[in-house]
Amino acid sequence: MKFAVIVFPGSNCDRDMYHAVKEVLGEEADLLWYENSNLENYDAILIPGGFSYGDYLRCGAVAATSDVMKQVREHAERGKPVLGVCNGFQILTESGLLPGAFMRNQNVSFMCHQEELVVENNETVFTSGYEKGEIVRFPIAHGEGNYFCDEEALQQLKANNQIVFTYKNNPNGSVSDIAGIMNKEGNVLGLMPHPERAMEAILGSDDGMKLFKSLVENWRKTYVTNA
Amino acid sequence: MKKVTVYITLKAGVLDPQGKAIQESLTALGYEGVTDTRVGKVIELNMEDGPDLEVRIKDMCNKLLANPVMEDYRFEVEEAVQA
Amino acid sequence: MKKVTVYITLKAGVLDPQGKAIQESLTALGYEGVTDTRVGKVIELNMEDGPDLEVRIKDMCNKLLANPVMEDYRFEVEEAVQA
Amino acid sequence: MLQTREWSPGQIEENKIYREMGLSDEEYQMIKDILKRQPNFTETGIFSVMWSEHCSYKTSKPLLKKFPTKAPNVLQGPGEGAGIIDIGDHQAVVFKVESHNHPSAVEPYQGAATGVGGIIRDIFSMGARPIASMNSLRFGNLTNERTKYLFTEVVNGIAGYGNCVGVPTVGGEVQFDDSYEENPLVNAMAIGLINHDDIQKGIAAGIGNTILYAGPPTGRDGIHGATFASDDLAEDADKDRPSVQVGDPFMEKLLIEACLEVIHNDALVGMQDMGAAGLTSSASEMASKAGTGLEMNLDLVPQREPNMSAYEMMLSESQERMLLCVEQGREQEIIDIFEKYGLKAVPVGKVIEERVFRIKHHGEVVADIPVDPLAEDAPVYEMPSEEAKYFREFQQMENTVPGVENHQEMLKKLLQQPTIASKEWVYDQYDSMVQTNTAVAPGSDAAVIRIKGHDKAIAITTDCNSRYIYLDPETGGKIAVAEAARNIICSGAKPLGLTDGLNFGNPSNPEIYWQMEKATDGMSAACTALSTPVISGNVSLYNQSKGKSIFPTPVVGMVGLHKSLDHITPSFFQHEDDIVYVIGDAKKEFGGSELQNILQGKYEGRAPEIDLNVEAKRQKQLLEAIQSGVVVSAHDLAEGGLGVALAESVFGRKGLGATVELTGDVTVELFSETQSRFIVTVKAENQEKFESLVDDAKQIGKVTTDGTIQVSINNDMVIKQDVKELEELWRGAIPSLLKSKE
Ligand SMILES: Nc1ncnc2c1ncn2[C@@H]1O[C@H](COP(=O)(O)OP(=O)(O)O)[C@@H](O)[C@H]1O
Ligand SMILES: [Mg+2]
Repeated sequence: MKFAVIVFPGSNCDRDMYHAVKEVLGEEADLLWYENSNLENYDAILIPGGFSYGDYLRCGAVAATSDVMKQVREHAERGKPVLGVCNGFQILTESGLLPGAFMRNQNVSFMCHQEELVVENNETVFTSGYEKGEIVRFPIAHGEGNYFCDEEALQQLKANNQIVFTYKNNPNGSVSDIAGIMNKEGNVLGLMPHPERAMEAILGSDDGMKLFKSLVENWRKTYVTNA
Repeated sequence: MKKVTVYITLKAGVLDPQGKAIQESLTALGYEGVTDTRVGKVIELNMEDGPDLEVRIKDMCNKLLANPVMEDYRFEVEEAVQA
Repeated sequence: MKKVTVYITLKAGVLDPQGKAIQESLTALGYEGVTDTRVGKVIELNMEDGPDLEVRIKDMCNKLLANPVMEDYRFEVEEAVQA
Repeated sequence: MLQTREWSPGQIEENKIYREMGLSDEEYQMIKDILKRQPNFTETGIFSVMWSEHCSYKTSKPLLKKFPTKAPNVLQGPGEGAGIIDIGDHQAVVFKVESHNHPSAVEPYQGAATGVGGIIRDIFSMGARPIASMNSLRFGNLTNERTKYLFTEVVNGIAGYGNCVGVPTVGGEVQFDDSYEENPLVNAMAIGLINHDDIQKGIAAGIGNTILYAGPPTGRDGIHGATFASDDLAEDADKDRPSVQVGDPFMEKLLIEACLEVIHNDALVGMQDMGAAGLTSSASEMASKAGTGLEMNLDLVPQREPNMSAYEMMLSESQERMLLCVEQGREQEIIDIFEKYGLKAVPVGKVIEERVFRIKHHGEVVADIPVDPLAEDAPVYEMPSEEAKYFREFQQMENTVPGVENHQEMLKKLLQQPTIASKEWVYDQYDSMVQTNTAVAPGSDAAVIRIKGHDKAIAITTDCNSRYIYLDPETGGKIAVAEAARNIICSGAKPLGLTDGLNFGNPSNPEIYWQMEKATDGMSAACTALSTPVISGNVSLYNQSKGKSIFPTPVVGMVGLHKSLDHITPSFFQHEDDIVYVIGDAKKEFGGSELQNILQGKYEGRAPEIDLNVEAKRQKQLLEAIQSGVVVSAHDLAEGGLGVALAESVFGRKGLGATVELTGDVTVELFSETQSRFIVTVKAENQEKFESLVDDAKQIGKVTTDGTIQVSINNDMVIKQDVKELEELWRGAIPSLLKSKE
């Protein structure tokens, strides 16, 4: 499976994401600078965390206006998987690929530590390897991870089973403890915690492994016929 | 050239963690009776004038400067002072 | 009760990385001729009225809301709308 | 527009304007001798910054010479932007510490942020990718409102900058003492990883080669603050010309990526960041180091504000700028790389044969200075030194045991002292995990960063207990180095070397100079004994206000190497029934201790003793034990002694506890700060092997799972305490102090 990791000016988890899929998972992957890139030949798009454009104005707002996001949208419309983590999630909401918006953490501080998450929906291409209700540990590292959407949008998310991960102990004030959501079609996932930082026991958790493995296995089932 | 000032504020009903933090610090500093503190942004910019100035400003606000999910904006236009 | 709006802006000459980034992205979006973009804050709060209102506001600005080393502020006072 | 009023050469001499820029009468004469004429305004400014303590080390040089700086694995000692030590496999680590004390006292957020940015530039300008940073902070008493503000904003500034540039902040230290109330200390350390082949130098070599300026335009940042008295500025200038340097971490992130790409292009000859004294120091040092001269045209320098004078441009400390020397004719290749990252790089000058630093502006030569005297031949001063009176007094005091009535209550108190309490409030705000190498995050003795693709890791720590150094600078200097090494050893690594941040008061006070002398003597002795060369450092003097100096604070930033990932050892207890050992006996030593602070509200008497031979032996034996696989956890004893160390060992370990039996004086056993001690756990089956490897280890108890700490001394139960309650006090102390009102 071939992954594209998009690098915006100011992305800083790009190499971590690349390491996770390329070195740890052992799949094909490329780091793609946001300008003049062609996403045509990739099976999945990863939008990494960091501070695109310094997170000036609003997190992810400037990156969301870039040309490459038009390609990401097309890619998503064709049903191919897109994963945005942390700043990547913020870029997805800012560009309208996912509903909602982000505000400063409830305590207005940046926070970085491991959090326990609940897998709310395991019937997705990203989470089929987890049990429903399984508790996993991913690191968080954000200052504006406080997910917001209005009541109507929240009802929609719930009705369509779009809430994929919630925090066990909500650290940032997110509506309904939301840590990760997907689009209605189920192929675009955004989450604030970092699965790519939870790929090796030496770093404190390898619970993120199942997420990437699910993605690869589901892709193989659909697209690789020889096996 | 026009000087454009855009004011961006959180929509009513959206909780404002920053406003809340400021209000708490004010209270801790002894300023009693401060309520409903909200924090927004002001963006000042110089723009070329033209018949479509307002349209351009609204467009900029909708596309980039404000996030309609949680923010409202308003703006003022005045003559730019020449440097 | 009064509604107080405090506008906080960077002093002239102080680098404004945020303003610069916004200006560049506006240009990238095709809005030519946008210059001198600067970003500041608006803080709205409700305060109890009193003869020392102005003094209290200035005090709050100097102590907490603005950073006198690099920011200027101004404020407006109006009647608070009762919720 | 605003214009600096510039004095004529004659006026500068006559009205002694140079004094306002920090130059002495003798120094002004030296400049005249060098130039064989009177310096003009710009030249006087250039000399004043190059000959400032910060750039020239004019009073500290004689002391720095004493540090051992060589070892077979040292690839670059002091002199370049940062030092470099080999870690095998053609890889090396690059590290340095930098102070940003005065800027942080004025504007704590930006002061701290630009401190982080500056030290990170030192690392990548050498060609290394920054892989971690640390910070060493000192503030006044945390009950003071201004201290709360400074502390909060400094931490915000470090987080704001460090998180955005994507370099994990993996640890540091914070101490609180009254001596820092007016003058907080903000020292930042950065560490980079480099392949031997990629090492860059800051040189401007090759006659005719081009000097490129890269990064954002120059503004009037930091000029006024550097050396200038306000009456030299035009009316009202003060108001309109803030000297605060504002950091742009986004810019820095782009600069990192661009520079690390540029080093792989062989058109690059040399590269240096514009740090203190901006264009002036980077340009003149690059030429001086290469044995060349340099000519620069300021009209070509990108400018953020209109009508900047030559003086302003040469002294500006605008952030995130680099100076590069590039092969003539190949400039475009380098410019294109910066362009890709949205950065401007422009030619501003060239390397010349004549060994002068020549600056043109508006078609005129505004400075023409011989390079070497400017960059290398700053005056060096041997300052008078005098043993501090308080020291003689303290040395004559007897070591006594303070009276403690309830040891359990005292343990609770100690754990809530801000210097001992959990620093989670601080490091939770730092992204400590980005780059996915952080094997041991903040909260342990040393942070550990694994090296991808190899079975090895590096350990990093910063340490300096300035209370001991105040009481006895020489002994305290030894302890600072030894403590850092202990923290590295406990993590399972072998110390490689260190960088130092020498923070002192005014050196023209003979007692302060004496502190500097003695502290550096002590540090040098410990460096030799523990085989940790000094490879880089920073000096920050004049840290005093209202006639009160800070405690002498020579911060030690040490780096060690884990030969295998298997050697990484936690600081905390791990499993039930492991045997608890203490290495080294407690003595009646409370001078400078946290207990003394609580009971007397001041520090006096003798600092704890340290025998460097014993220290070296214990460190060596403990490391061997760790490497042979028999040590489960290791932690050094520091502030608050064994009592505090024991508590720290079970915090965060869900349900673990410990039962310990000791003999001796209760207060000494629990709270003495005797040096060279460790608390170690070992599996029962490895008991014999461990004891055969470590001479001074004494079995004191066992790890339990009943969630309590139980300590009996001389068969009396002196502590029986629920761990959860202790842990809450320890974790909550700093947040609740920050919330409380004066
Ligand atoms: N300013 C800081 N920034 C980041 N981490 C910090 C800071 N201060 C303390 N820490 C972390 O808190 C832990 C405890 O610090 P400290 O008590 O100084 O440890 P030690 O006594 O072992 O040197 C360490 O892991 C340290 O890295
Ligand atoms: Mg320690």
